Amino acid sequence: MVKKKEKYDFSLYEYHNLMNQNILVSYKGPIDERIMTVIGENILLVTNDGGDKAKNKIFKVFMELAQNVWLYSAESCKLENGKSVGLGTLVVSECGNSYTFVTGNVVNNADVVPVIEKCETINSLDRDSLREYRREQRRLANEGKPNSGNIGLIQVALTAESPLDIELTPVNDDESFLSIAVKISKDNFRNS
Amino acid sequence: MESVNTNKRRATDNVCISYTGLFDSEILTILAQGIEGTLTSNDKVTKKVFKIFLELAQNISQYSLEREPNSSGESMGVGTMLIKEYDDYFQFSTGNKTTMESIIPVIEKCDNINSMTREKLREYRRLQRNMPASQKGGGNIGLIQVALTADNPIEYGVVKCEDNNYFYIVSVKINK
Amino acid sequence: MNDIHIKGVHEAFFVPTVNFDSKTGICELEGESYLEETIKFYTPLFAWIKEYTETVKGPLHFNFKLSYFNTSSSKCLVDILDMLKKYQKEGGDVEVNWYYDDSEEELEEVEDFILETGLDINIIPISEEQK
Amino acid sequence: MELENIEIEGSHKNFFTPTVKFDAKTGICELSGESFLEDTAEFYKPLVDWLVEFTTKIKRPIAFIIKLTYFNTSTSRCILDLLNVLKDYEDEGGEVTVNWHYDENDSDMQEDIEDYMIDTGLNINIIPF
Repeated sequence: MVKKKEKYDFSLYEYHNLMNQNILVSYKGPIDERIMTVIGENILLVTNDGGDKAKNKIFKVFMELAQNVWLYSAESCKLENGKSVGLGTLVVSECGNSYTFVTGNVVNNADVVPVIEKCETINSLDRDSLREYRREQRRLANEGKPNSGNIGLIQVALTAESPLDIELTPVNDDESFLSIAVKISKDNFRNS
Repeated sequence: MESVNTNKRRATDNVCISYTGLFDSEILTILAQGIEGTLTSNDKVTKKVFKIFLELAQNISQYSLEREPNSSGESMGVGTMLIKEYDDYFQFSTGNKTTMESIIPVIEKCDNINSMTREKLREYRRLQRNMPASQKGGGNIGLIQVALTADNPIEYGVVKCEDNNYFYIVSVKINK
Repeated sequence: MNDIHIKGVHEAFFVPTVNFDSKTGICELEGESYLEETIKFYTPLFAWIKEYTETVKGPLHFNFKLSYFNTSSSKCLVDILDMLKKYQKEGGDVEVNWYYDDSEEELEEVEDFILETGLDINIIPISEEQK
Repeated sequence: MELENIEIEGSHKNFFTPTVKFDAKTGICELSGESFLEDTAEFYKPLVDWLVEFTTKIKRPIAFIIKLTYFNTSTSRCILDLLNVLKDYEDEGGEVTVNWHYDENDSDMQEDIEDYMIDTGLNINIIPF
């Protein structure tokens, strides 16, 4: 057992900055409905500064973002029950008067272009036109029109009442790591 | 499936699974399930990581200074757990807040553990196991078990936090 | 004297399967042991062994088939083995079989139990088909 | 052929199944609880079919009561389908009332309901609780 003590391979600084970003909950790994429910509950346990309104928004934003990773991540694994589920990252941190949600997962570059465009459209619209955009996309989806549908991101922007912050980092020639961040205020909402 | 994920993981940050937050029994189940799901190696190594995870994660929920009530109101430890995959080993690390007084005996135990041959370490485990838990240092054989299971030294680090408590990190390599 | 029958469970915690039979003296501990309150789970098992060795005084055949136990469970296992050794010293007919998953580390665990308790334990590797 | 009632007991485990009570005799239909399902379309298809059968064959007045505290976006699309069936029935002279009870802490829900009214043209009574 007496082995020469290697330099610590893991970096303390990684932990150090992890600690200082006042992270409440962070998770990387497989995401399915069970994991979503448990992580969701944990998030609600530690986001107590905002009132019920904030908690309700946090839960809704979490459910949509986590579902996106579960269903659309290009990195996946097989769980014990044989189901193949997406792998992704989720970080909830607290800064000042708001909570920040970041989710991230590997995506195929081919699929990511429509998502980026959708986010840019979402960020360009005021609330009423965003609601109209949701109605239109929902109707198109119900009529089975192509590449309509994913109204999750629209819902996230409406619920959070703040723009979607997108970041794309290339992983290899045909894949990148897509991260979506959104802020939820602890108390000042449209009609609070 | 195995190689696809592994190189993707290397490209991102080598992390197979990581969690920061409240360590209650439900989270432990999820992380355990995640370990079995994402560790793309043979059963023997996965079982080692699993055993180490159960020991270290339970340490966090019991001993972390930072605590939060879980859904049924019991106070649970808050901490961090990280499993990184490299070509020939997994790196398993945990971190949680602590005070200097409570961490000194643990650091001494780690140094003690790292200085022993495997035979000596087994003897140390037998000795500690038969000491009543109340006796100082007696009882907690979790770290000894981790060293034996990993068959590698226990690396540790202590980082001062703003609130002049400390953040204590334990990390161990598990060869593939 | 009553028997103990506990059905094993593998959820948030792992409860081992326990079958202690006071008529035949055959006792089995199987599965995985990782419990919320370890001592609370094992106390009735200690009490059963104590009652059996003090009143029934029949033979005791213990079969361990545990694929995983955490460190707090390992302490209780040592307590059980100590009780069996004590009964053996008092003339009790004791036989202990430990089935293990032929991993080097698990073999070491059982060898350490033998060193710690002085009890003779038959170490039986579980071959593939028996699993 | 008598239209069977639909009775589904809600549950909140890993998925959330809403409580559903559709009564063919009284024409009172209730959808309450939370909706986050493994296969949303599969769950809601029989509900939509029931509504179509009720409004084309039974043709009695119908009161549709919604008390959902949470529904994900895939559910939101199925709710649109249900409301569209009710609107078609109303356009053909059917007597339709829709009451949507919502938690006033959920400030977005009122907007969702207004959007459904715009989408379908149905009049929905918005009732905070």
